[in-house]
Amino acid sequence: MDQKDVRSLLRLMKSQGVAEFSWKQDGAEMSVKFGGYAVAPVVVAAPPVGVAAPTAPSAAPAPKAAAEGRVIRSPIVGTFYRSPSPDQAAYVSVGDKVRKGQVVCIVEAMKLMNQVESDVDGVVAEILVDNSQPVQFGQELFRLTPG
Amino acid sequence: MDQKDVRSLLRLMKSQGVAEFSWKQDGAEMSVKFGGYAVAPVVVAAPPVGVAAPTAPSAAPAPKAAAEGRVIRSPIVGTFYRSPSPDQAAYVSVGDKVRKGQVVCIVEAMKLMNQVESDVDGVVAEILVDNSQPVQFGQELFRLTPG
Amino acid sequence: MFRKVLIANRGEIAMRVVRACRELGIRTVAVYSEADRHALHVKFADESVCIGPPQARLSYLNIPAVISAADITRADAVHPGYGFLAENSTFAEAVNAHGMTFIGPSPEHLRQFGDKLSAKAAARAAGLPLLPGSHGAVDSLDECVEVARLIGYPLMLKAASGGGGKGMRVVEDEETLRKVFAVTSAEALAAFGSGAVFLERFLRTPRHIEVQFAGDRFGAAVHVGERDCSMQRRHQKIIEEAPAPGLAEDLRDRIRAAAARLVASTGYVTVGTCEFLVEGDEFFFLEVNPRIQVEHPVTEMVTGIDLVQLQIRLAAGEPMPFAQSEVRLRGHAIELRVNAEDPWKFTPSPGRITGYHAPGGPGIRVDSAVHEGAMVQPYYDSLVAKIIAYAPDRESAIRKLLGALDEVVVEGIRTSLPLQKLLLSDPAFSGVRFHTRYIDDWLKSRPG
Amino acid sequence: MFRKVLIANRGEIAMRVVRACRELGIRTVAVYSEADRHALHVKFADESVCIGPPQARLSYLNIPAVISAADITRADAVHPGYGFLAENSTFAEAVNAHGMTFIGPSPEHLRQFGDKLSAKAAARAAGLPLLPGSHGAVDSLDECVEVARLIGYPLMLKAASGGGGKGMRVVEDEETLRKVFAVTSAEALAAFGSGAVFLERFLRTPRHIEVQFAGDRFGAAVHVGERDCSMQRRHQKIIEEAPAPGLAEDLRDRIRAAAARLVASTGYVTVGTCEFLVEGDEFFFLEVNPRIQVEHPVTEMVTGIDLVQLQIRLAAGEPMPFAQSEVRLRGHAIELRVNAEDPWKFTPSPGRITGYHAPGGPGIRVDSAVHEGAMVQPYYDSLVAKIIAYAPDRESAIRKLLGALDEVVVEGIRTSLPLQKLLLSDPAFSGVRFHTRYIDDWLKSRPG
Repeated sequence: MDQKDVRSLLRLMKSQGVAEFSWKQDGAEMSVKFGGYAVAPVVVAAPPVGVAAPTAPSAAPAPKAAAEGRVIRSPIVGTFYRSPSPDQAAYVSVGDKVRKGQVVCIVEAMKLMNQVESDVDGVVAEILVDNSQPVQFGQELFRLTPG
Repeated sequence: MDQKDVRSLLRLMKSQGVAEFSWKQDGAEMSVKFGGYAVAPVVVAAPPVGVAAPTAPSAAPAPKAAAEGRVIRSPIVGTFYRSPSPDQAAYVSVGDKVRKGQVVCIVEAMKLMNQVESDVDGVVAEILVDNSQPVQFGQELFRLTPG
Repeated sequence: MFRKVLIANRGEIAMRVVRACRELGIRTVAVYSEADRHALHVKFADESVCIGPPQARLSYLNIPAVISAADITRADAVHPGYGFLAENSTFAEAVNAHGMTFIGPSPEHLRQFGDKLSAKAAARAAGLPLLPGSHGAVDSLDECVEVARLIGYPLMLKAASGGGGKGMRVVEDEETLRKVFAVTSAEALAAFGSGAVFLERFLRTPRHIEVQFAGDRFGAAVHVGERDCSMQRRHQKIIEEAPAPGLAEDLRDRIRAAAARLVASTGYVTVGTCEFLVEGDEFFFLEVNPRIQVEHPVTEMVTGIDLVQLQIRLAAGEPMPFAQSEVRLRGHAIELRVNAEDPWKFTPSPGRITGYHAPGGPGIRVDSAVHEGAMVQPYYDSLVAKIIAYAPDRESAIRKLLGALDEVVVEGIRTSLPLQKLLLSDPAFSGVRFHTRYIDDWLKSRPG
Repeated sequence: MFRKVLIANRGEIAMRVVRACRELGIRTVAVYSEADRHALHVKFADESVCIGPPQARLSYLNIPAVISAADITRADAVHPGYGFLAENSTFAEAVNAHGMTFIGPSPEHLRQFGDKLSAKAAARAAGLPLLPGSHGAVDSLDECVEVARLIGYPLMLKAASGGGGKGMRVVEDEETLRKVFAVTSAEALAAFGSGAVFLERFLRTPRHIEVQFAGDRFGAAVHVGERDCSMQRRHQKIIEEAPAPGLAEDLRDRIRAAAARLVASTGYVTVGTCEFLVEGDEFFFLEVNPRIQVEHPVTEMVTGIDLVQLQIRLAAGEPMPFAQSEVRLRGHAIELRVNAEDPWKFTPSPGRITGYHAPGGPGIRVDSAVHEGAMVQPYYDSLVAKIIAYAPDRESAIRKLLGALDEVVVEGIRTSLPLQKLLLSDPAFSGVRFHTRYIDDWLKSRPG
């Protein structure tokens, strides 16, 4: 890593609002802390890519989403239900194939049952919220693997 | 990384509001911590060590004192007088040789006339305070060149 | 008393409500948009719920999201702060419909005071003076002259269908009225399709004086003193103070009593403000703000009454904790709104605050939701902090505030402080020779 | 009134004096040691003079340097703050001899109250109760028993020549006294070369109550209410409040009146404090602090009186600006001293403050001289900031202070706050079941 790299990294970090950063490679290491006071870092350490180029890294990191699987998030605040009603089966379970547009759960808000549709195809790998638990806007509900 | 690089890096970090920075590579390392709010930075950039330097920095800067000449400072708060009394000649003037231990001026404090002695040999290059002006503790009074 | 209050707001007012609840032993729920994840009100509330993306329309103004957040956290009351949903009667109704208490007036009162005409009707019914006007369209010169004789001069002539100051004329006397009626009417016809005009008394140098009031469910109605908020830039208050300086005691008493009368006659519950225009020894009802206001701290400083706690207590059904005779003002308080904006061009200046230091010492209060490293979001209003100075008299309060301005540090963004510093040092401010158009005139007359 | 005041101090009290002068329209001169070049009091004073190297002995305690700084800046008065030269009669004399005013009592009063014996004599002359004791050495058992009957039990038996708590015994009754006299006397003889002992009434759980007072040059003498400073760790006050909680009104009145009587009888001018020990319904004179005190803000909060401004006015020869009957207390105030120290080991923790955020909101006052990036110097006392909470009642003030402690951020150094947070939440504190030895006992009883 030469000075230009450090410079562009710093600018990058700044633009990303990084609060602290530390880096180490082949005996080289770097650590940066921005701004002071209690700001939880907003970021998001992109995992280094497989090959791990000895001196000069280079290749852009693989998109995180692809590596970790796709995620379905709650589009609204409310209460999460896996099935249309207590006596009915769950919309989806772990291992089920899901297609884009398919209803995967309900989030109840203001007594209204809002159906949540998947925006991708995939296989349900994990259900991240228990039935009838509150969820926030943007909270992760399901993790899918590419199916 | 040479000294110029460090300098421009520091400027960059400052402009970006970096609070702390540390860096290490091939036995070289660097760490910086900025002080926030209104405080003159206390830094302390340790010059990179000789061997590692790929582009090779080199000579340490000459000691500032030697380059700028010696300075006689006021040992107390008070009023600066160049002569023992208004109708007498000044102790020293620009161009005069001064020996260690020689009285160069008076600083009056609490109605007491305190003689100030030079703690070095040299030639008076500049007189930094006008006659009968107030001076603070540690304020520069005379600049000498090695004579 | 409530067990848990959801705060449907952000910024300094959300922090203000957190602090009030903390002291009352009530738990708090913060709601926040994705942009405010690291905001102080989120950090200091007992719980928090993300309710939407950065745009206010999709988060802080999103009624279903706010109600759902209250639902899932089992809050039993909602504090709306100011702005956003604070005066939205639909929201207040939804809060009530979900079995929670809206910490503010009833939906009916929000509607009554949200509508200019019904607000004026209520004021008139309570015997409050309104700005004399034609109370409707006038379409002949003769009628115009007749109405004008009742109103008195100077008066304002404007297109009845117009808006935004278009087609407005200040008329000094009857002779001028006769001259300008035809052209004003013609302009109105051309611009709005109707030649009817409207007349209203014109105040040359009015002061904006507002009275803080409070009512309980048992009919108690009190005023808590008045504030002067005449120092406005383009109708935005930027310096506020209590009590209003240089007011004849008799006029002050009449204004305060008028506000209390309005509360009593409308049965308003919780806290609110009645705004007046004042000129000479006359005052005229302007509107009611049925919520806690940005400038409430100056009243708190001179009365020792915590208005947000009072608001919560009254909403919870408690009786007024003091009588009118127990409201005693002591000293003088001035508030500055620190806005994230260019002090001269007034363009917003969002961004990260890279350096921050709050002023301190006796009589200095700072209400803020920022800190070193905080992000001032571009999505919401530009109020960053409020600095309030309290001293035994107005002159000392001004000096104290000027001193505090020397101490304050806000780096990384521009703020309104340089403008406010000049205004505080302006002899017209210390001499109480200002009115609602003072700052705009002053800015126009500045070189450059 | 003075034109220019030199502030012979540093830290928060120097900032406090800067703020007071600013409001009075007086120019200020800061003095500083080389270590304090970037300190806030230097930044905010109108002028500043470096008076010496970091060691206090060579700078802030250096009388010629301070006087010279006042000379060259043509100051007409010197404010000594607290600590350093504040109670040094030689300094006060030097200030006066150079034609300037010392903002504090006369050198004579400094001497009178600086000496324990003459202070007690003045108190006795003014009719203030002193802790009963033998008032001298006693060397026979018979005399001892006789004196003890006058003093009453429990009492403290100690070597007359001793010091520092050595050879001290608490004696519960006459029987025990007879038993322990011989051994105490023998120990005293062995340790100090004299077997004489001294007897004094022993207070098991005394509270430290002090009365703020003020006097002017024309004989006015008033008290400004009392403070409770019983929450002490090794004789260091760490939590202070006003008014003193849980005091019988009759006792409170007697204590206040006693202090005012002492001011009147001694002709003391400017502000000061009279300290008492209180147990049950008795109180005993301890000493006079002839200066402004660290904990003065709690009195300011409940009375609305700016004590530093008052001190300056009285020093300038102005008459007392209010009568005793006009001193009215409202609400309750509590102050925490934020010390730069390990909260459990009490070792100093100087260093650079890497993160700092002051608490805010209504009723919160912060007196400090630090900021993010400031250096807490190892050369001076460890007081970094004072946080004061004011509320209508004590319970609300405690809650407010606890809330403020959640908000405060001091990073880079350790502070006393974790200890104070526990103490504020301690039922013995809220229930007013504490005394001057409470914290030390509590620390001993803590596990670990």
